[in-house]
Amino acid sequence: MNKVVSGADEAVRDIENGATLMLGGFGLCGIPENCIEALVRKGVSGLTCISNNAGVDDFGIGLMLKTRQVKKMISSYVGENAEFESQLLSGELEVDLVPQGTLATRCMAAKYGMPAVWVKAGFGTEVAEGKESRRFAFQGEEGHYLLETAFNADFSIVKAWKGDRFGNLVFRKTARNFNDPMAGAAKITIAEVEELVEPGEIDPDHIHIPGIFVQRIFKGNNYEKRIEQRTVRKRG
Amino acid sequence: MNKVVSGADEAVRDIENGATLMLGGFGLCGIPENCIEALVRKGVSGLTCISNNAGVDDFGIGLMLKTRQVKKMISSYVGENAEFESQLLSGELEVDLVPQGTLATRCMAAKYGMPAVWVKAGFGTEVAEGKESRRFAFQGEEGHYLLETAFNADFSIVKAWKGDRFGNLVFRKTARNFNDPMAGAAKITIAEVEELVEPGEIDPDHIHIPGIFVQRIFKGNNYEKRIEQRTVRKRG
Amino acid sequence: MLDKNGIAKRIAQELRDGYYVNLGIGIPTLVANYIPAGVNVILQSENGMLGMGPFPFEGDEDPDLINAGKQTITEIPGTAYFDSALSFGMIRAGKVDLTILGAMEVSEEGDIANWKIPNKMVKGMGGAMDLVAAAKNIIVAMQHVNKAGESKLLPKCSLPLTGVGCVKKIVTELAVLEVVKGKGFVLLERAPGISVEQIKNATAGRLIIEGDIPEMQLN
Amino acid sequence: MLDKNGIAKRIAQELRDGYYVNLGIGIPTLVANYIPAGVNVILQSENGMLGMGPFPFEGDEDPDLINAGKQTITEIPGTAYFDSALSFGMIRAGKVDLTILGAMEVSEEGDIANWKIPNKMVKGMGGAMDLVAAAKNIIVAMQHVNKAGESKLLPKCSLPLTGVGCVKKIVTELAVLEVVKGKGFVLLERAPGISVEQIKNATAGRLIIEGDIPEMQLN
Repeated sequence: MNKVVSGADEAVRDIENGATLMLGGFGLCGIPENCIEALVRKGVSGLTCISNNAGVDDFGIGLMLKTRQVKKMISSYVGENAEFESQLLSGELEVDLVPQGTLATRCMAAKYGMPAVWVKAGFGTEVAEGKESRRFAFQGEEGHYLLETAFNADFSIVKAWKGDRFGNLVFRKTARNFNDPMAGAAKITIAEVEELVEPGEIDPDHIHIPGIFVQRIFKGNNYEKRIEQRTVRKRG
Repeated sequence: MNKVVSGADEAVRDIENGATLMLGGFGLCGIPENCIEALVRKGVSGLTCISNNAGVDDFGIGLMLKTRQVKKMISSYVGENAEFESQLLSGELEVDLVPQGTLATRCMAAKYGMPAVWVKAGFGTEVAEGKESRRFAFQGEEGHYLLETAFNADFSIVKAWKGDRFGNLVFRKTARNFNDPMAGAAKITIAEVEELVEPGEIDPDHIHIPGIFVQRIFKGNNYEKRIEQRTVRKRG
Repeated sequence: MLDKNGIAKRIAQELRDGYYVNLGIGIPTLVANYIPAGVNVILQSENGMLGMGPFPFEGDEDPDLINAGKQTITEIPGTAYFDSALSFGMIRAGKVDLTILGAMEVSEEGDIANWKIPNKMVKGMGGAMDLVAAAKNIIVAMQHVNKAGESKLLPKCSLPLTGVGCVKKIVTELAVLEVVKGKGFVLLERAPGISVEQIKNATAGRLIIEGDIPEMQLN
Repeated sequence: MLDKNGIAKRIAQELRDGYYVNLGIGIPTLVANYIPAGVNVILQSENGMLGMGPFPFEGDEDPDLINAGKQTITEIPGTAYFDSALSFGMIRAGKVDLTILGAMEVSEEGDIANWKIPNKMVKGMGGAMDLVAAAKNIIVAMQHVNKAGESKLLPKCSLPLTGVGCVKKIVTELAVLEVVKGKGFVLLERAPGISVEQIKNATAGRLIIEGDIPEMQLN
């Protein structure tokens, strides 16, 4: 049981033009930096990217936008970068905006083998257009729910803090975010980690993602981990 | 933020006759021993218990069966005890058998605010009788799914290894089982723990249940942790 | 008339001991600075954290520790981290006691619009639609009128909706109002120095004035 | 004719390096004793564990560490624990490569019955319905005939079903058979010393015999 690949280039080797990818991270926190760079090097195009955000002009998915590799973004919040805006306005880029919780839950649904889920978010808004809705009582309260389908991605690309040869993963702080529900939600899950350890080195009760959900793993390099909004207070 | 109660008796003080309870554990592993004893002392009756199993004659939920406090069991596997069998045959006890994964998922659905879920288990069997079914494509494969509703319980009673004043919980090994999806799945969640620590003593990345899902917590006593099938090998 | 901090201060009075609270970006974030003494609340950040602490000291920023506004923050003793699916699970299941967020428009039926302006670049709804669809208790923090001087408290929202019939209370620079279905905006309090007349003039939706309207008590 | 261990041994030949495998109670459990050299598999226990190790040494039993049969077990380096909802999530999503379980009856369409006998105390389906509904690859380990001498390989199951059209392969004391939809039970191998005739006589469902049927190779 050895899922270790040599690096990002090997990990993304069979991602083809037109593929649908899940990419973990929230803002620039916990994004798979190494795989994004490898995808840019590979030059694969026509991608559909399921990711909460679309990076900034010169970092994260923004790098793939600059090289026009992305056909469609499925996100909850975008537009922290000018490139995105111009491609959207010119019609080069499609965007499907999905409420953040619905986005996370549609990933989780895929991971849990549920073809669709009922969620409240978006009922009565344009998000509900064309979707089946139904009234349910939940714990005694009546409410309207939308039927939202599980995502069907070819690859899920996540970033974890630590991982082992079996694919077991551990995240750190809020870098867990979408990496957790995406890990295992696609046919093939690729995990890049800051520390690659031997099986047994991670306490089995601390594992966030059991290895069964991960098909390829490698130790990433040169993490920049850029901060989007550096907010601090003065020492008292 | 202090959710600590003095003990099991205080924790179950307002559980009334006819209440619906979720009880964590798989077999006798990870069951809320202290709360079960307190429920027996309290003598509350007419209970509906959602629990994967029903204990054995003289331990676990079996103790509440002996005192005829249980009206209905919702479980995936029962009958490891004679009392259960005789009450079932006499018609005193109702039982609703639910596939194990469906049971876990109906708890999780309640915890995640999802009124119902689509699952495959039981399609084409008597479990499907009277239930809505639908054909979905999931990751390219067509299949039939049943609509199963979230549980609506008054109390969820779980057992964890460690917990803190905020209600943050950590489980140990396979004692996690149903305790995890049940924690937060009812209106009020009661957690009994082997070790009660101060907030900050558990690494925030190791917490299995964030405190928001727990309303009452206490340190349990005299855990027996009975083993159902003691299987060993000889030292070589 | 209240400034942003005044609005935050007034909203902070709505906090109750033991509340789990989600604070949106903008004025809501400021509420954390005015939590009354003796009231312990735990802040939820929908990217996956309970127990959000203040900004870090300079040099202590951790790129793996940010809030939903992508700002660097800190943890407190008792913080818990979790994934985004569980985060919105707890929101959806009604475990968060209070959500405070900004809005472009609120209708007298409690509808809210805060994510999209036609003909302008749409950045997305983020977690707002999930929050307003699920929270039991939603307070909107906003200016009473927009930059063009038009009321943001309307009979019906003109902008695309974020959620329907969900807003419970509104705190603006002029007033505190409760949204009561079938009635409208029930005026509860006036900001210091503001008259009922001024609030009337700034409110396009149905305003309900019952008895004497007290002035806010801010200290 | 194979004994229980022989059936387990033959099934073990179906394991492939890197497989995640769920073993049911009874004969399937024995498969773990015959994993071929060089084949690394990880055992899933549906109560919430990947990487199930052997039984503990006497005195090392841990009540917090049991398998789905409620037996005390051990962990291995690389074991991961998780909750029951995630456990069945991974099963349902098809992450488990192979499920091996017992059965009372299997039909020539691949239906399986293994949880309920009318007029007998019903203990429940446990995780069997979830497993058979979701697994990509299901092998049934069972006796070819029941205690009354009646075939368990039937045109149609007479007992209440656990799952429909899901069984891929069957290994009994007499034979290895593949279930091919629209065809029936395709005979692949005979147990040592067993004739095709004997298998025919023990099979009530449609048996497909194509060419020479080799004898199993067990070593």
